[in-house]
Parts: sequence; C-alpha cells; structure tokens
Amino acid sequence: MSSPLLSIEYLNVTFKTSKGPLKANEGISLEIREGETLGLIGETGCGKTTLGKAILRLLSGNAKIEGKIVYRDTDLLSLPEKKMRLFRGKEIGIMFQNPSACLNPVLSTGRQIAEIYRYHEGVGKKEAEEKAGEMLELVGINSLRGHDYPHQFSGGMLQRVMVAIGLALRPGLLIADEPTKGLDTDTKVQIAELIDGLIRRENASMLLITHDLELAGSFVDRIAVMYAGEIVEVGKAAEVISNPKHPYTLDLLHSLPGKGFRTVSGQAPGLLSLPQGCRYHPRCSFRLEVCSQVHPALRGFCDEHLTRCFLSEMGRRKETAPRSSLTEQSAPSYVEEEA
Amino acid sequence: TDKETEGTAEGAESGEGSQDLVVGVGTDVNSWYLDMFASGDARFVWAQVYETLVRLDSDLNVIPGLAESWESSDDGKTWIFHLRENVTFHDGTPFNADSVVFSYSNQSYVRQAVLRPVQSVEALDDHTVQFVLAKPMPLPFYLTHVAWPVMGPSCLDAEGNFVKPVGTGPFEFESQAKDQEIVLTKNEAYWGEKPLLDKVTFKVIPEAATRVIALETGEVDMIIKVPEYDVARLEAEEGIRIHRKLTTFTDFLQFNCEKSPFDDTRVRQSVAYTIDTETLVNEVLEGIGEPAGGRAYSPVMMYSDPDLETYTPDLDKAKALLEEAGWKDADGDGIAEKDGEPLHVTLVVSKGVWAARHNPMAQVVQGALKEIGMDVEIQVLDDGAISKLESAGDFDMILRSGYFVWGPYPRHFFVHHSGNPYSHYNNETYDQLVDEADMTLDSQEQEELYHSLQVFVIDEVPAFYLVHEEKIVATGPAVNGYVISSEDPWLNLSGVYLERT
Amino acid sequence: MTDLIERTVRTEKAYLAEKRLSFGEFRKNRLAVSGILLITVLCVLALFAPNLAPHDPLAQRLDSRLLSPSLEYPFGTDELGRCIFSRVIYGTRISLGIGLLVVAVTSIAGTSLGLLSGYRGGMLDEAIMRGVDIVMAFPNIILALVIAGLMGPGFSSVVLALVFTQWPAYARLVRGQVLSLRKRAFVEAARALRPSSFYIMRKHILPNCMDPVIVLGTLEIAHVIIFASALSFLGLGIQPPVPEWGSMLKAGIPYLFTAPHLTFFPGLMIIFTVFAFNFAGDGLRERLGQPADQEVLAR
Amino acid sequence: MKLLKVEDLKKYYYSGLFKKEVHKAVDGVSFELERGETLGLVGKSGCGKSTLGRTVLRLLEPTSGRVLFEGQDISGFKGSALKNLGIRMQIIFQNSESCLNPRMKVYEAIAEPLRLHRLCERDEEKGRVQELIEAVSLSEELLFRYPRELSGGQLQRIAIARVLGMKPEFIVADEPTSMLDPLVQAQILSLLKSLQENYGISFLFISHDMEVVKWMSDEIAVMEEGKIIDFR
Amino acid sequence: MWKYIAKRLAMVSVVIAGVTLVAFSAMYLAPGDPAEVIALARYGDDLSASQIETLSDAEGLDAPVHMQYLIWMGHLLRLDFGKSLVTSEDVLTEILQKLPATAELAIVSLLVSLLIALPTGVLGALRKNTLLDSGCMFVSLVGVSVPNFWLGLLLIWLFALTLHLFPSFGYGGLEHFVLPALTLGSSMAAVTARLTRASLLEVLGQDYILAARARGFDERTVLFRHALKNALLPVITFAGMQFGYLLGGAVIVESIFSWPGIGKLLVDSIFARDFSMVQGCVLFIAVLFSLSSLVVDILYAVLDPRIRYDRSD
Ligand SMILES: Nc1ncnc2c1ncn2[C@@H]1O[C@H](COP(=O)(O)OP(=O)(O)OP(=O)(O)O)[C@@H](O)[C@H]1O
Ligand SMILES: Nc1ncnc2c1ncn2[C@@H]1O[C@H](COP(=O)(O)OP(=O)(O)OP(=O)(O)O)[C@@H](O)[C@H]1O
Ligand SMILES: [Mg+2]
Ligand SMILES: [Mg+2]
Repeated sequence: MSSPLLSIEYLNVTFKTSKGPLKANEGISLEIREGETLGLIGETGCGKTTLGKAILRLLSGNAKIEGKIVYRDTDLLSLPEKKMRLFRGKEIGIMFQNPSACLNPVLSTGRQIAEIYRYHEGVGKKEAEEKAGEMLELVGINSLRGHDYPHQFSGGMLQRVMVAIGLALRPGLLIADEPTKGLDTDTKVQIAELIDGLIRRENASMLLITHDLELAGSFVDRIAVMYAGEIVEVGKAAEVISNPKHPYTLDLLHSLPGKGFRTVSGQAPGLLSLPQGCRYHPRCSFRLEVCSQVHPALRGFCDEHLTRCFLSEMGRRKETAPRSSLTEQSAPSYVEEEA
Repeated sequence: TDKETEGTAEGAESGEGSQDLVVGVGTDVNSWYLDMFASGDARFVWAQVYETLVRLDSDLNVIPGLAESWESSDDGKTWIFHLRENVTFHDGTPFNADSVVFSYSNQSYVRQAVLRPVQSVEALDDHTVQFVLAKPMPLPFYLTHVAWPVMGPSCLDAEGNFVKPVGTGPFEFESQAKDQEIVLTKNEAYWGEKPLLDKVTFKVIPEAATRVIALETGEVDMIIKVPEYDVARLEAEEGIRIHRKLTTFTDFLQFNCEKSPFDDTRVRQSVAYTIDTETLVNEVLEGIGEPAGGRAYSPVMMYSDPDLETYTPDLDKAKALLEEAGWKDADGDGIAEKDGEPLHVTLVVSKGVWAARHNPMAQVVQGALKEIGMDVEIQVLDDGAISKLESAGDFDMILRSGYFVWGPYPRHFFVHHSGNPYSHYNNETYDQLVDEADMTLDSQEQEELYHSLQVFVIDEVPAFYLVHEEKIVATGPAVNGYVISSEDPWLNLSGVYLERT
Repeated sequence: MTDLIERTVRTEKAYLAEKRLSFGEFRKNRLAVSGILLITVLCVLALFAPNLAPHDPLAQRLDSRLLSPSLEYPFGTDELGRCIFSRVIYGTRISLGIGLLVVAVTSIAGTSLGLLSGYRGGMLDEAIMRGVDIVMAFPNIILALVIAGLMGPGFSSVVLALVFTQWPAYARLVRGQVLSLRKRAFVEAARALRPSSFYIMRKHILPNCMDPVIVLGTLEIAHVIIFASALSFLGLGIQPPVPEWGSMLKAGIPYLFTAPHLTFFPGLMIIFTVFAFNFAGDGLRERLGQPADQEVLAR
Repeated sequence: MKLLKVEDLKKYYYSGLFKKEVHKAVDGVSFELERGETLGLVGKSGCGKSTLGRTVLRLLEPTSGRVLFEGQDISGFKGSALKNLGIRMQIIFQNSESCLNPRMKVYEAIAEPLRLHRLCERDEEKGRVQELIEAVSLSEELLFRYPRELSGGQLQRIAIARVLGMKPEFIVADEPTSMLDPLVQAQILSLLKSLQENYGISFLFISHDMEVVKWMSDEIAVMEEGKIIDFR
Repeated sequence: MWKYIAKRLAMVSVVIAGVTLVAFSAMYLAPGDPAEVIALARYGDDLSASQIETLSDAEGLDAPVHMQYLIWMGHLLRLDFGKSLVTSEDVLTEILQKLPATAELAIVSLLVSLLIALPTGVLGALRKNTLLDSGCMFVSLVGVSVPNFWLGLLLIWLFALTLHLFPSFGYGGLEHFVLPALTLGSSMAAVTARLTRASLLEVLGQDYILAARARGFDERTVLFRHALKNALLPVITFAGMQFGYLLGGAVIVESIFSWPGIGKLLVDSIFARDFSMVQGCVLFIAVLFSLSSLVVDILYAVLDPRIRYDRSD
C-alpha cells in the first residue's frame, strides 16, 4: 500500500486530574496511509476521542501530550499554534462526537457551515450560503433549515450537521468520531456512503471512530482496537472481524445485538487504577498466570496484524470459550435491597 | 486718574486686538425680570444690563445712578428722586418716571419682600418719582441693590409676558444659550462713560476648579469667585492678576438662643472666647479675609466701629464661663456635662455655594470647641433640610455667610431681630435698638445706635462673627483697567479694555 | 516494530506546555491567596485602627497643614493639619464597612431578584424588571434627601440609600444570564427531576451565572465607597470630620495640584481595596466549581 | 388501568424572531402503555420522537392533547403532585453529553435526585451513588470529575445512573445507548431489562437500532412526520 | 416579538407613572416646606411669610400631595409639562434644550467606554494569565477606583492646561466631547472590560469554540465570528444600564465640564423643590431608560435565539 499519511509514534496523553495523572492514551503507535480508512473501536472511555483530538492538538488544558504525530513529514506536536491552525480543517478535518455541544448555539447552522467556505475558500457570503445549503442537502437536511439554530434541530440532524461541517472542506484526513450515531438505519447507510464516497473520490484518508462494528466491517480498511488507553489489536478489517486475536475484540464481537447481547462480566478499569499486567486480564476468560503480572507488548501476529496478548504470542488459543451470557448475569447488587 | 484712563483707552482703541471680553461665571441667569431674585451670579450680568437709581462706588460710597439727586421729607416717610434726563433704554424707549414706577410696582418681588414699608410709588412728573413709606427708612441705600434695578416697561409684551431684557446699562443683551453663555454687546448710546469693550461673553462654568483652569488656558479672560486656595498659585502665574477686596459679607456662627445650651449667654461667650478667628483666616482661608473676632460689621460698611473691642481667644476664660453656666467635665471624657447631660451640640452647614469655605471652617470650629469640652456634630445639609430644622428650632448653631447684607447700610442687624423668623433670638433691648436705628434719620444718632448695637452683639453674642470676606477676581494677561469693588456686583467693567498680544 | 519498548519521547513542545500550565496554576492560586491576604490586611487595619494609627485622626494642627509625607506623618497632613495616615487607617472602618455591606446586600438581593425574574418569566419578570427601570430612572438624590430627612445622617442611612439604588444592576445582569441559561440542556434535564424552581435557580442556574456578579461586585466596591462620600454632602453620609476615604478624596480636590498627597493616599486605599476584592473574586470564580481545564487549549 | 395513556398529543414549535414559523413536530399521537411494558419508538431522524418523549413528560407544554398517567391528566399537576410525578416518570435524554451541569461533579449529579426526593438517608447516599455508578459499569474514580472530563459514553451512562437511582415507574429512554460500544450496551440494556422485570418499569424506548428495539420492546411504534403510522 | 414590543411600549407608561409618582412623593417627603424652599430659590434670602403663602397658593402647593400629583398628571395627559416653579421657564422647552447635549454625551461616552473596554476585555481573555492580561487588569482596576471628579480635573489639567489639546469646558464641537466622554467612558470601561473578559473566558472554554478551532479558523475568526456574540450578553446588559445612568446621573461630569445637560438641571431642580421641572426630567429619563432597556431585551433575543419572550413552551 501507499506511504503513511499520518504516523503516530509512542503517543502518550496524560490528563491532570484532582486524583492524579490519568493516562488516557499510552504508547499509541499507529499509521494511517494515504487513501486508507482506519477504524478505531473500543470500549467507551478507552481514549478514542482523546486520540482523535490529540492529532489536532485540541485537547483541553489539563492534557499533556507526549510522543510524535507526523503528518506528511510534519511533526504536528512541535508546531507552533499558529502553524498548527493551517492543518486543521483543510488538511485534517474532524467530526466531533457530541454535536449538541459542538455547534454554536447562537449561530444558525447554515451560517456555521458557510463560515468555513468563507474563511477557507474566500468565497462571498452568497456563494458560501449556497454551498452550505448544498452540503445540508447532501446529508439529507432541507437547505431551508440552514436558517435554523442548533436548538431547533433533532439529535440526528445535529449529527448530520457535524458530518456536513467535517466534509465541507474535503480534508486530506478525516477524523470521524462516531459520525453515524443516533441515525436511523437508512440515514446511517446514506451518510456512511456519503462519507466513504467522498473520501475515496478525493483519495483521502479517514480515522473512523465508531462503536458500530458492522459499519466498521463494511467501510474500513484496517481496524485498531483500543482498550483502557492502549491499542490492543490492529489489523486488516476483515482479518480482525473474522479472526480476532485479542480476547477483548472477541468479546466485543460476541456482544453484538445480532448475537444476542452477550456480555462480559466486570467493567473496564478506571484509568487511574489500572491493573498490573495485561489491562484486560481481570475480565479475560483466557487469562494466564503471566497476564496479571507482565504487561504484554503489541506484537506482530502475522504481517500487519498486531495484538497485545500473550495468548496469541504463544499461539495457544482456544477456539471457543464459555462466556457469561445474559441469563447468567446477576442483577446489580443494589436491586436486591428494597428501598 | 481721569487722564490716565483716557490715555490707556486711546491706546486700547488703536490696538488691533478685539475688545471682546470673556468672563467665567458660576451660574447662568435664570431670570431677567423683576418678579424674581437674580440669584447666583446672575447679578453680575444684570449689573451690566440694568442700572439702579442709586449707585455705590467701589468703596461703597453712595453716588447718583439713574437718579441724579433725591430728598426726603422730615419724617423720612416720603422720598423724591429726580431722574437723569436723556437716558434711553436699549430698545430706544426713553427712561422716565414711568419706568421707575413700573420697576417698583407691586408686581416686583422686592416690594413684597424688602420694600414692604413702601406704600406707593408715583410719578410726579416725567423725571420725578415719589416713594411714600409707612415708616421712615433710608430708601436710597436699599435702592442701590443691583437685583432691584430699573427696567423698561417695554420688556413686556401686550399680554404682560416678559420678552427680553430692556435696561439702560452700558451693555445690552444679545443672546443667551442656557447654561452655556450669555452675550452682551456695547450700548452705543450709554449715557455715562462709554464702555471700552465691544462685547462681553459670560461663560457659565459651575465648577470653581474648571473656572480657574479656563483662565489659565486663556479660554476666558476673567473669572469671579476664585477659591482662596488657588490664589497663591494663580498669583505666581505670569500675566494673571488677582484682584481682592474686603466686602460686606461676613461669615458668622448663629446660635439657637432659644434652647439649651446656647440660651445661656455665658455659653455663647465661651464659644466666642474659644474660636480664634485669626487662625481661621490664616489657616483655612489662606490669609484672605479679615478676622472678625465677633465684629458684626465689616470695616467697609457704614458705621462699622473701628474701636470696637473684639474677642481675642482666651481658653481659660472660656472654660470658666462654661463652668459658671454649669457645664463641667466631671467624668474626664473631655466633654463637659451639666446634670449628667453631655455638652453635645449640632453645627449646621449648607451644602450650597459656600460649602467649600464653610466645611473646613466648621471643622476648625469643631476642633476648637472640643478644647473647652463642647462636642460638636457637623451636619452638612441642603437648604430644604436646613429650613426644616430652622422652623423646628432643631439645631444649635448654623454657619452662615453674608445673610441679609446689601450695600453699606447696616440692615444686617435684622438678622437677630425677633421679628425675623430665622433669628432664634429674642431680646427686647436689641429689637428696640434695631428698630430705632433703622428709623432714625439723623446720621449722628444712627451712628451711635449702630455702634451700641455692635457692642451689644459682642456682649450678648446672638451670633459669633468669624471672618469678613474678601472677594477675589482673577484676570488674564489681556485685561486692563479693572478695579474690583467692595459690594455686589464687584464686577464693574467700566474702564476695562483688552490688550491681546 | 518488533520490539516496542514503552518509552516516552518528550517533545520540546510538551515540555513547554507543562511549564506554562504550572505557571498558570501558580498564578491563579497566587492571585486568590494575595487577595485574601490583602483583605486580611484591610480587616486588620479596621480592627486595630486605634493601635496602628500614630495620631488622633481628628486632631487638627493648624500650624502644620498640608505637610508632605515625612517620618512623623507618613502620608503627610491634610488641609487642617490632620495626619492623613491615621485618617486613612481609621477610614478603613467606615469605607470598607459600607463597601462590603452594600455590595453584599445588593449583590445578594439583586441576584435573587434577577434569578426569579429571568427564570420564572411572565408577569413576575415584567414586574421586577419594570421595578428595576423605575429605580434606575429615579434620581438617587431625591432618595438620599428623603432618607436623610427621615433617618438623619449616619452609617445606616447611607447603606440604605446605596442598597436601594445599587441592586438593580445585579438584577438585570443576572436576568440576562438566566434567560439564556434556562434554555440550556442541563437545566432542562434538571427540571425533569421536578425540583422546585427555587432549587434549580440555586443549584443549576446560580453557579453558572455568578461570574458577572462577582466581577461587578468586586468592582462596585469602589463605586460604593466614592458614592457614599457624595451622599455626605446631602447630610446623608458620614459627616465631617469622620475619616472616610471618599470624603477625604473630595476634600483634597482643591489641593489636587498643590498638595496631591491629600487625594493620592485615600485614592490608593480605594485601589488597594478593589485589588484585594478582585483577586479574591477571581480566585472565587475559579473555585466555583469550574472544571480545572478552563484553559482553552493545551498549547 | 393503563399506566400511561396518550391522547391525540400535539406539539408545535413556533420559531422566528419577527415572523412566526410553525413546525409540527408531534401531530396527533395516541398510544397506551401497560405497567412493565416497553413501547419501542422508531422512525426517521427528525420525525419527532424526542419531542414526543419530552412532551409526554410535560417537559414541553403540549400544544394540545392529553397525557394520562394512571388515569390522571398530568397537565393539571402542580406542586407536590408534580414533584411526585418526577420520581415516577423519568427520561434519559438523547443529548446526554450536554445534560449535566458543567459545574457539578459526577457524584453530585448522581446524588442529586436522591437528595431531592429524599430517596435515601444522608449516610447511605455515598453507598448508593457507588452502587449506581457501578451498575452502569463505570469505575468509582469518575465520581469526582467534572462532566467535561468524561468521555461521551461515560456521560451517557451517568445520565442513566441518575435516572435509575430514582427507580421510576416509567422511563422515556431516548437512545440511551447510542454512544456505547456493543459490550457495554449489552450490559446496560440487560440492566434495564432486569430492572423492568424486577420492578415492572415501563419504557418508551427510542432507538434506531432495530435489533435493540426488537429485543427491548413488547410493541413497536413507527413514527413519521410527527404521527405514529404503525404499531408492530 | 412584535406583540412583545408593543406590550413593552405600553409598559413604558407604567414606568413613567411609577417613577413620577415615587419622585413626586419623595420630593414631598424630603425635608423642608416646599413652598419655603421654592421661595428661597425664587426670591433669595429676603423672605416674608406672606410671600411663601402667596407662592404656595398660586402654585397649588397646599393641596394634598395626591391631588397635586393627579393635577400634574392631568396636565401631562394634555401634553402640558407645566412651567418651572422657580424660573417660570417652560419645562418642556428647557428639557428639550438640554436633552440633546446629554444624549450626545451619553452616546459618545458609551462608545468611548466600549472602545476601551471591548479590546481590553478581549485581550485579557485571549492572553489569560499573561503579563498583558495583568496589565489590562491593573489598568481596569485603577480605572474603576478613580472617581470621576478626580479624573475629570486631571484630564483637564493634562489635556487642556498642559498640552492645550482640548477645551477645558463647554459644549460645542467634537473637541468639546473628548474630555468629558473620556472621563465618563473610562470609569465605565473598567467594569465592562472585566465583564467582557470573564464572559469571554467562559465562552472560550465551551466545546463549540474548540470545534470552531478544529475548522482551522484563526484566532480572529474564532473570536469575532464565534465567541463574541455569545459573550456579549452581560456586556450589553451593562452597557444598557450605563446608558441609562448617563442620561440621568452624570451630574459631576456635567458640572466639571460645564456641560449644559439634564443631569445638573435635575439635581438643581431637586434642591430647589422645583416639582414640575423634576417631574419633567424624571419623565424623560424614564422614557429613555425604558427604551434602552427594551432595546437591550430585544438584543438579547437577537444575540441568543434561545431567548424568547412570548413563551409558548
Ligand atoms: N479533560 C479530561 N480530563 C480528565 N480525564 C479525561 C478528560 N477527557 C477525557 N478524560 C478521560 O479519558 C478517558 C478517555 O476519554 P475519551 O473521551 O477519549 O474516551 P472515548 O474512547 O472517546 O470514549 P467514548 O466512546 O465513550 O466516547 C476517559 O476515561 C475519560 O474519563
Ligand atoms: N425547539 C425547537 N424549535 C423548532 N423546531 C424544533 C425544535 N426542536 C425540535 N424541532 C424540530 O422538530 C422535529 C422533531 O425533532 P425531534 O428532536 O423530536 O426528532 P427526533 O425524532 O428525536 O429525531 P432524531 O432521531 O434525529 O433525534 C425536527 O424536525 C426538529 O428540527
Ligand atoms: Mg469518544
Ligand atoms: Mg431525537
């Protein structure tokens, strides 16, 4: 495949919190190649959004970023803020996860899109508004509603406005943070195809953060799986989906609604109190002795497919394993005691 | 001196500089008509436009004005004024007896207030007017007051509404912009010594500090009512001249003699012995003014007793007097008591135009009286509040200035006359003396009476007189020929001319 | 890619970012701390004025008027020869007292009314806001005159007059904030819990609209102190010769150019007070439950 | 008696500063809900689902129509009756990311309804909050953070925990799991379901994921342009 | 909105009635017999009791207060503002003469204040916790602590006397506006600047600003197109109130700079118990004030579309 458009090396993101430093990303190394779509999946709160924001250096003030993020030969982390700006929007676009907070409540949605054209393409007000209207139509919103303000939009519509904004400039790299959440199936497919189509046409790349594994399966070239701040598995999409190497990925795939909502007991560790050894080991049904002591490294399994698991390293992997299913799971403890 | 003025006047005329004088005053003219008092600095403007029958020279000598001469009947109840001829008002109408009758008709507020004894004003012929009074009264002195001048009847329209000021003065009214400026122009037909100025503009600048700066920047040529504390600074400035003159105004501390503690003469005397009026002048008023030491009459006034024995501070005597009156500091807290009541008095000061002078003066008085164990509480109030306190008798002392002082005539003694609702002093002897003095025609007798009145005030202290005020005018480099006079209006512009460089 | 050692590469930039952050943090705390320190100093001045003042603040020495600062009179003497230093110290009691009391009462009252008005809306809003209009259009001086007439001069009448005239500013300011806050999603979410509207105002709206109130309050202190002295000329305020910064300033105006220390030191005290309360106010604002990362970006 | 009965409910939005524009977001919706039942609500984005949910709870004043809760028209409720209604009917908002007071820590956000309705003793509060946050599979360490220090999914679960703490009888769940990964989603959904089984909670369950809706619901209503066009 | 505006305009009369009523009764409550105080202002110190009585009769001052107020109101309804009790001048003429000077100064001062405050506040927020921010804060805090009378004289001294740049007093051309407007503007600017800063900081911390940055906008665009509008609410509120204050309360500055404005007229009239003049001034101030607060309220809705006044939800 082609050369890397973006390469992330040993990225660490630490948030300063009142209870100590919180490593939301730890030792992340990833590549996104030209024309490639990389899917990023993982447990909520594992640091996906943080990674996406870190690329554009949009993290809040209590974050400390270490490592290297190179975009087309430029180390983004060592750029002065002024230069960094040149990469945002035009080169690297981002669609945020929380549309209701990311749209300015006092500006009409149309204007918020038009603004982008006016600023970046220097077009006149009229033309910018037209283009904004087109963009809205593209995501399935009547262009007349461009006059409306965000609070007059439904959740899904806001989500689509975010998509329109992210696509407005046809960036070389798009970071899409759950772009299709909250959309009905038809719209979702339509939006996904729209994004995918644009990306492919422009030979752009995309980092697609999503919880929708089906979507990931059908639109993504490679998949990275995150757990508790680190990458636990990377590989070709088809490979990862059909042949997951990390127990977490496996559990994730098994929990899909179509497969009957099977869950894993336990919960992701708080990032302030990570378990020793492998971060997934308390929940892992393939747990080995070593897992609770040594932190596994991300290793090549076969070419292009890396995983952070001793099991795969040793090549000892059981095909199926007993898994707690819904019926087995007990109701949460508090339910038992009557108020 | 005549020659001198002529010489300089010629010089002024030949100079190319304009003769437009700009004067900074504190308040605007709110009224041009005689149904109201020309309050504030309006009198300075009136004095240029209007004239009185009788005038004062700069040393307060009575001289003819629009009346060339006057005489009274023996009983002093009838006064006949012979008017100047060939005088015209600014609008060309002739000045005659009718205009005098018009000006002192019942309509004029002065007839209702001060000239209440006047029963009728009649024109005997075109240039003779007769005033008939209910009781003898030295009318010419009263008629020197600039706020009660002669106006032309043509200042009213047919319906009796006031249209515009019509006077006989050296300048005529041209225009007025409310609270900004008043413009007067030279009256070419003036009967007396023709003004050398072509135009006088009065700029209204309420704040004294701004007025001073305006003079310094040259935006105005002349300012009145210069604060005492600016005098030294201005004097040092090149080109600026300070004109000072002792006036009839006297600051005094009026007592409420109708209630304790000041119903006791000894307490009042004790105050008089405590306050050092010389310090007041030197330390509060920058040495400007003359310490009064209790003297009611400014030395510039008629019948002011030059040999009057005034108070000199004597703390021991003051304390002794207080003690005699029963006030003694028994508990050692610095405040005297009588029957367990501490000696606590209020001193009312008006927040009005005099505040800048009176506030520090009041504080010095307060500080001084503390020495003899009198605890003074100062109340700075607006006139409404003061009038309320006065009518309720709810005060102990009031600091006042130049109350009822017009002209050289010692009318001021009415202040303590029991007939005056504001006097708060009730003494038959005093009332008798005042009435007699006012009605006596014989000047010898008058002088004696007034002298004894002054002694009476020193002895009985219905009020303690503090400072005879000096008025201050400052002129810029261009102004020449200005002579300040002792009494309202001290802004005589005759002989003033400009020489701008 | 065979051996990925978990090592961090610190870029220069990140290092800088860290440094900047800690500086900001330090500065923030330093401000709050110094604010509280300054306020303490003022309180000490007020409480221990008799012990701290070298002279009797009322004692006149007419032979030593308008002296420049010296060892004996650290701030010089005023137009009646009183020790300005002592007067300024004593003045703390009244000026600070009036300032604090008025600002406290008005900001609380104004804020409450503004909250009610903005949150409840409708007739109540209309009534309160028109009340605000009336009070603001109503000339303060008349009020001062009336209060002076009815209550006589003194501390409480000044406070009363100032409170009456100053509350509307807070009310209007808060109302504006509330109008837009009440439509925020989190307020709607809180409303879904069906608490009393008082609860929502207190818990959800108030903390989010305190910023302007704190700003206004901490700055108003200066206005209040100055305004209080303006009232003393109507027989309402503290009467001379009681030392009070505003009146001292005013009394010094005639000597603005010849003896500037008369106005300088009381003025300095007002500035000092404003600084003290502003620092503390800024600290309070940061404390008010604002997330730590108010900073915009990690640069 | 039906727990909830909605009769011809309408909600029109009026907008525009100077000229009036009307938007008929909910336009005559009627449905009924039994205790312990779940009504799934699906429909294209923008068809009025959230509006319906909020109007049913009277968080938006309906333009017309009635909502009967246990046979009582809730539009007349005031004071303590309304307050009581708050414990019984609740909503999990769709935009959970902006539904928490930015100046309240997570702990307070979860404890708020408990305190407000005195659902537990003061000294039990801490324990309850911990249970709740664990019930939604979150770690305790989040309790002392501000909302903006959390991820989208975490916020959403806190919004859920907040509502569950009140044990309401009826919950409008507006896409409660849209930001959750499948694993956590499964955990949360099964939690909801088990609660329903234990306590007979009724849900109006809005979602786009047909699988999820089918799994959760007894009946599914399909909405289009403000109207329910089909019950399945 | 039109309905709302109409309603508010109708409310103006309520405000007028309220303010004038309160002012009228307060004037009566103020110490001193009104007739006496008026007589003092009219005739000076030489007063006779009969004069006071005549005046009281002539002006109807002996009628009960509420009657007097009703009579005044009755005249007002016929648009008759009456004559000054002290100078007999027509109240309306006098006010209309003074109002322009006041309004002009108010507008210019407000502009000056905003011109100083907005950049200062914005800079302070953008460069938060830097030396520049501290500098802005220092200047603001000093600005707010300095009383108008002090600053006014200092400016006159500096610009009129020392530098000869501007006239020291008077009303007239643009040059006359500089010093008074600077005096008034700078003291108000301090609060506005701090408000702007605080409010902007709050906004800059919001996610939508982050999102705007993510679109690659430069600071200027982020600031002016995205943040400022949101942050302006308290600033507008405050500016509106200051405009009101300037209309009625700039007495000190008016008198320092000899500005023929309505503030001084009002205060002088109050001290002279010139009821009709006071009522006239108060009425005009109330109208202007109500209008300015209406404008502010409309601006709210324009700035923030979520704010609506005809609440149907
Ligand atoms: N500003 C912050 N301060 C402290 N902690 C933070 C901050 N932002 C995020 N976190 C924590 O960092 C972790 C990663 O957050 P992030 O938003 O990247 O998660 P995510 O993978 O996007 O999750 P989701 O799928 O729920 O959106 C979370 O545990 C969150 O609590
Ligand atoms: N406050 C409002 N003012 C005007 N129109 C509004 C308002 N809120 C929502 N709408 C409009 O009402 C319609 C229904 O919105 P609603 O939020 O109920 O949709 P929804 O079915 O929940 O959609 P989604 O699945 O996208 O969340 C939308 O077209 C929306 O634009
Ligand atoms: Mg996320
Ligand atoms: Mg919705």
